[in-house]
Amino acid sequence: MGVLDIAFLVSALTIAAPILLAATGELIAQRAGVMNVGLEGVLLAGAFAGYLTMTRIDNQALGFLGGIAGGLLLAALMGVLAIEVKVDQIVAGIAIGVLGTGLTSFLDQHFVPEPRTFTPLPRLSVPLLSDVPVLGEVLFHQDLFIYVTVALVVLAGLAMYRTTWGINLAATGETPIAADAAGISVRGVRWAAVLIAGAFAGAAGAYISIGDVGVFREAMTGGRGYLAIAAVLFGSWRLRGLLAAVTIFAVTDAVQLRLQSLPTVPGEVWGVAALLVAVGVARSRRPRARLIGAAVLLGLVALAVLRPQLTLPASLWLAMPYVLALVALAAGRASRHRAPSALTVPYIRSEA
Amino acid sequence: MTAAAGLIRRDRGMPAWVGRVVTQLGVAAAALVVAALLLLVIGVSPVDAASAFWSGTFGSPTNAGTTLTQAVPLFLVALGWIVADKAGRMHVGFPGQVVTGGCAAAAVGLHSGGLPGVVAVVLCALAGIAGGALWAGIVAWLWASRGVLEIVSSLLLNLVALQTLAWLVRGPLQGSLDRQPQSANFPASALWPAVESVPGRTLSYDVILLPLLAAGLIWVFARTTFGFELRASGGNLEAARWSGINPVRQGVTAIVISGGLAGLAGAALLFAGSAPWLSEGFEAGIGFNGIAVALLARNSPVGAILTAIVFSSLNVGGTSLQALLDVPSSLASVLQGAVIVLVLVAAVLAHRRRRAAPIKMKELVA
Amino acid sequence: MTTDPGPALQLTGITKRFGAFVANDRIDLGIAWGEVHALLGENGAGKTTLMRIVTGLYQPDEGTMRLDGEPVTFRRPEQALRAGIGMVHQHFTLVPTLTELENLTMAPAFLPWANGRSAARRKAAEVERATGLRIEPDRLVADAAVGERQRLEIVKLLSRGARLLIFDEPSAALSPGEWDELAKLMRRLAGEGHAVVLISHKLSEVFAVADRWTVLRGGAVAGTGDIAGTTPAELVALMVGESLAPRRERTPATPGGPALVIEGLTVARDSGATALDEVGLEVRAGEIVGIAGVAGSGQSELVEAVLGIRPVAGGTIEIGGRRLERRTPEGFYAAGGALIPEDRHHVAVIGGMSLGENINLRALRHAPLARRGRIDIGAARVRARRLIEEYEVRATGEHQPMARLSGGNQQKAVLARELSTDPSLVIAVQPVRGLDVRATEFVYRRLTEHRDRGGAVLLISMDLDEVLALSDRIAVLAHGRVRGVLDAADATRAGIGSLMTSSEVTA
Amino acid sequence: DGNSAGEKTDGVTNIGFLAPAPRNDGGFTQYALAGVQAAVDADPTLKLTSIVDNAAESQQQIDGLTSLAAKNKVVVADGAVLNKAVAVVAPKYPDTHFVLIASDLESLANNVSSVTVAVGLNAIVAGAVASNQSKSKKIGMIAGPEVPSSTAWYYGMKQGAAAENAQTQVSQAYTNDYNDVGKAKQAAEAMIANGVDQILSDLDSGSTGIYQAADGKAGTGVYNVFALHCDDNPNIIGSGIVNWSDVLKTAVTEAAAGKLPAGAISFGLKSGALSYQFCPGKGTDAQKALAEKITSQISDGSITPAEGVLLPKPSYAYEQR
Ligand SMILES: Nc1ncnc2c1ncn2[C@@H]1O[C@H](COP(=O)(O)OP(=O)(O)OP(=O)(O)O)[C@@H](O)[C@H]1O
Ligand SMILES: Nc1ncnc2c1ncn2[C@@H]1O[C@H](COP(=O)(O)OP(=O)(O)OP(=O)(O)O)[C@@H](O)[C@H]1O
Ligand SMILES: [Mg+2]
Ligand SMILES: [Mg+2]
Repeated sequence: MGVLDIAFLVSALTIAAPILLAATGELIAQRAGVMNVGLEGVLLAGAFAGYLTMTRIDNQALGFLGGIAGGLLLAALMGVLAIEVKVDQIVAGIAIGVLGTGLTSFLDQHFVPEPRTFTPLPRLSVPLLSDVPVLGEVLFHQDLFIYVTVALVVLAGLAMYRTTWGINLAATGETPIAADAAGISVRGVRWAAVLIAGAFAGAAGAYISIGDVGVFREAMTGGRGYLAIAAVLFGSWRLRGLLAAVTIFAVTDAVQLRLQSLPTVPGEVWGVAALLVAVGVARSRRPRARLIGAAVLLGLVALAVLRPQLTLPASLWLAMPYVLALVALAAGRASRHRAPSALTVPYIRSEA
Repeated sequence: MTAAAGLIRRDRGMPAWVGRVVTQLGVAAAALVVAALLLLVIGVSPVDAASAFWSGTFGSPTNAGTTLTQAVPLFLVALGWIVADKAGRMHVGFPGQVVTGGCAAAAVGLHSGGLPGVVAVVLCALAGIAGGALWAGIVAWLWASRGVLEIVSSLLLNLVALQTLAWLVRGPLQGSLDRQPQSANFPASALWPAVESVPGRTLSYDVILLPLLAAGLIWVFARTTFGFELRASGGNLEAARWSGINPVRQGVTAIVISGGLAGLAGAALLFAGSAPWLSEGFEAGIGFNGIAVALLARNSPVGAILTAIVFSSLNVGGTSLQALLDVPSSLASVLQGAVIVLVLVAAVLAHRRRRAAPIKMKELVA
Repeated sequence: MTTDPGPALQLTGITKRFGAFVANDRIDLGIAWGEVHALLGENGAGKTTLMRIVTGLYQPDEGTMRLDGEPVTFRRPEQALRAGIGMVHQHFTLVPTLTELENLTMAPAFLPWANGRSAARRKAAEVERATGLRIEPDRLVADAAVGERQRLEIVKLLSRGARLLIFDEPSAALSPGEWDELAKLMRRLAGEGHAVVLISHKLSEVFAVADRWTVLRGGAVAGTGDIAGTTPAELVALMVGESLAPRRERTPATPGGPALVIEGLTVARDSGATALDEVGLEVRAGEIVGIAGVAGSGQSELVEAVLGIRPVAGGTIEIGGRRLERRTPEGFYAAGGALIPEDRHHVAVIGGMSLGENINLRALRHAPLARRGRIDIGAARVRARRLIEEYEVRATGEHQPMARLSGGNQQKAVLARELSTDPSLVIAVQPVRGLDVRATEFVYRRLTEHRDRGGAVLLISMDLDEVLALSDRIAVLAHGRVRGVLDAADATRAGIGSLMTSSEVTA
Repeated sequence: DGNSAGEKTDGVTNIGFLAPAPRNDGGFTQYALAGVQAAVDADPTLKLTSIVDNAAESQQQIDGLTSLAAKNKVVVADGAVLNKAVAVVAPKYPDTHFVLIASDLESLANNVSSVTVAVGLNAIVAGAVASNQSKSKKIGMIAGPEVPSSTAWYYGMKQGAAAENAQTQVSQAYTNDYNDVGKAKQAAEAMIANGVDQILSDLDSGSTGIYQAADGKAGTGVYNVFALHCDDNPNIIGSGIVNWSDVLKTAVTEAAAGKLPAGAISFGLKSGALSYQFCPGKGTDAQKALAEKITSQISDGSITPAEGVLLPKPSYAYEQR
């Protein structure tokens, strides 16, 4: 028995997928200059709308479409507030978070007083590939949502880095007046980005409810929206960084659930941590960071070898991914990729 | 000269002022209509709801005391945001700082049984300030010396603080009846004094912090070199540096002060409210709501007093709507969200009328 | 050139108000294909505002525009660009985090998945073939020098098919050599049938390239005509409404003790390369020392090192006979220094704060305006008003947000702030950038008076005429070394020029 | 002022209900609410006036209890986590009777009855049955937040499993949310991957996640708490029944009639509030006999509950503010 087995990888992937999709959408919106701190509410809207659709029309495809519509609805409210009325985006996001939580549970109590359960998305095996040992089981025996998420993230990456639209997007978030002067409709780009974020979050929400488990519960997204935002920020507004962040979050979460059922922390966990630190040390250029990293590395290796009867309370394990992320940020070299300059700044032409 | 620019705006002529009030009244009316419609959906009379809301918030001295006392932490967080924002540092670490401030205050408070009241109260407040400031200090250090954006680190630190609290109330600070994830009750001597004449003693003396700190902050920004240098650093960091200000020091100071205010808010939540113990959810969303309070008040300390009271009455009134009229909690939060959205829109519309938009000099390339 | 150029662009009765303030007052203006049209006027006369209207950034309150006889209204820049009107703004409209090629690619995308990079590369090549303007596609704009960014802006407009190009004070950011190139380009564009509008405060430039001129005064047209039939003095009189008193004769300098002594200063660039190599320099009280040199010879590193925001690898800096130990801007100012920086926008003004606060930015932190950390608001207001008056800053009052001032008036506010602190040493970098003629004269007079009162001035400028006109001694900086120090009396353009471009061999 | 607590008006006794969880949590809160509703339905003089749910934070709990107390004769506080809030509010409303659910505190105030069920006893039976059912001799429990009522299930299972087979290992996992289905699924999958083949779900709607994990791994048995959910999933073996509805119905009816004594009232195996039951067609005869044997051993005292199985009863002196 171990911690890092196949089921663990599958579990990490399932945890990661909705966060990754929502975070990718949010990344697009933030690159255009709109931050929605109420992403949690948008996820919930998607989760509930998908579930509501399922209770009316028992069809998973339509359920997901319903979820997307729900996400779009709240995202559109964000768009109206941030792009048209030009209110402060942070308050708007807070309001959207409150609204999303309140509305979904209110409507749930009203329209679906008797909770229903649906069959979750079935796992699909990719022929041949799913027979590859370990990797096949992990990568090619998943539900459709996970495949679609991967495809969408790849597409989003292509759109952001390989198309004119991606350039316009970056320009809109960085220097809107330059985009404006080049003939790009700042409003148009921001609206598109906000709606894409809404659709992605709606689909991710629908996965959390009808896709993964087939039920809806009040506030069932359990903070995944905040994690998605944290992933965008921690990833320095780049897709690669975002992927790394979501991986860290999902892996630690999956490890945490496993560690609780074990009496002590197994050596392999320390080993993996040591590996991560080693990679960090190898990449770091600052002598002091290397020194500290090496010391930590030594400690972890000692823990891995000695396997002391150590255990960590669950909540402290849950704090680990964020601590890790902070350490990584502090040790990393000051990146030139900073926040988009116009993030949360409404564009008013006469003031630019 | 207008050292108070941005805090106090002068308007020329009445019409703009009148227009603003008219707009705000209009939006208030819209908020009421939306609320009434929502209530009608579930078959609750809006008139009953209004009276339940009123009686729950300001209908009796007891309830008014509760409403005002609960406005204080919101206001403190709002001030924290204003200080950091004036220095150009956009951190969102208030939930975490409220939590760490509260934990530090609780740790001290739980052991201050033998101390005389005044000493215990002051010690707890100081511990709260220190706890919040220290947590903010991490954000400040990461920003100043490692170049980590404060919004990123503060967001991550919030999550760490919440988990730490979950651990503390199950581990070192656990001390409740029934082994619930709660601390023991704080000794009565450590609780902040309350106004005797209010029945139920719901009005804690810390409400005097509202006018005091608001006035103090306005004065600091407008009339002190410290406040001036802070605003200059926030206005244009490079220009401040080139003119002999140390904007990094100003930024660090601002973040730490704002963390201290949030930490004090954490202490106020625990020691001035009617629930004198540490529990997992004690932060109750005031970290983010405090930001909303500040932003809706357009970063004006005086405005923040009013918005904090409005927010706190939304919370308190929401609970009394549930208890008195059986309005579901979900609807109460829908109402809250709708009111925030409408107030936001009102603020912007009123502002547009004034035609004196704040300037974000987003320089282009040069 | 066509036989009958006709009015390419005809403005009739254009009026623009900001609140109660009238920035453009019933302006009539005709611009023909094939001409370079100079738009002149004092700071705050409304030139930029008018051109922003022409390019769709602002909407006029009144008036009409006709392009080739057809009435047009532009509600956003794109519409103007489609009609062939483009503008190179004083502050470029480029995205610093993108590469030059990506900045060219940036355009409304009809197919979201299209990648316009290769098309943009082709267009850039076409523009290069037609005009000789060359960009470096894969360089980040943030890494490009100012002149290179300007070139990119022009390429951007040309590749988008602009036929009427507007340049807002283009030379302010350029070295003389770069200006010459730009001037040639403008002539060539006009020769090919384009129309060019040039906003400039330097009459020498105007007379070198323009065919026609229009002068704005107080937001209204004060006159228009052919360059051939006018003189600089006439234009100046139109702009300022009176003729300027001739510059006073310079009295010879009477230098005192050393105010700034730099010895063996070695400083690295951001990239790590050497910017200054064992530079030695002395500025004495009562003299103006000019530093001549092409852009990038180490001037900005010198300023930053003296100010104390750039680490030095070796050497000493003394101000007022005292060696600066912990070098910080605070120390520099405390030692009696003052600085008029080159990059006003980024490092000198705080756009969100009021004019008064900007003028008092340094004074507010010490006695007499502040005592024990407390500010005397009344005194501060009085001081700000006095300086606004004295330095002729055009503003609605000391409360006006700095960002709402015209470029030249922002510069005047910076001058007021720096020269009013009674400094012993003034470092002035391009001090008249963006200033109109009268303000330029005013600044020159101020610097000279400062010298006459026994102050020291270090003048750093890319404009050789300015250096020659103001300096008592001239140090020539090239490739991070001082190539020679000349007495102004002996200095000639040719002599300095040969030192400026001298290679490593001569030392 | 508080002392004018809701009296009987027109012979009607008003009842208020406050819970930290959502009212439709598919578990603890919902069963309790059903019990209150049953009491109200059975007696026309009782009226459930308002429900305050989602009161997650102490201050809000106090505010809610205060508002309810002013208007109702009986106030049900549904969850031990409300104990402190009740201790604050109850003394101010001596005419209102507070029924604090799932707490066994003796003396909060003389108008407070702490009503609880010794769930840990049931856990002993469930642990023995699960241990017997387990092939891998690894069983587990998944709960929401780590609170005494959840850990009681763990310790009880441990004791029961040890009684059946000393080799059986018992593991525990907490998702920190009774209703997070996704987390529950992950936790169950993790346990199954570690070889656990019998899982007890001390979750509300989160249980669905455990069913789904079990579906993916044939032969995994699931045990519910509170009620039988046999129709929800074929893997369900049985349930450690905790009849909250009956307990609440009794408590509310007595409280309304003024017959519920103050202090702690604990329901156990004898009252029928607790019982272990198999799903139809599940459980061997030997297992059924085992369950009966353990139950009677607990009842006659030959099995004494180990530490952590019963809720703690600290002596506690509340200092009023
Ligand atoms: N001076 C101003 N103050 C406040 N808001 C402004 C101002 N100028 C423009 N806006 C707002 O900016 C938005 C876009 O402005 P405008 O109508 O000038 O552009 P547009 O031509 O519609 O551009 P596009 O179609 O590319 O979005 C509008 O919502 C308008 O209300
Ligand atoms: N957005 C604005 N709001 C208010 N006033 C403005 C605004 N933009 C410009 N002004 C005012 O309009 C006047 C004209 O400004 P403009 O920038 O057109 O001058 P300019 O002729 O380009 O001057 P300079 O030579 O200094 O660049 C100035 O007095 C300026 O303060
Ligand atoms: Mg201009
Ligand atoms: Mg429009």
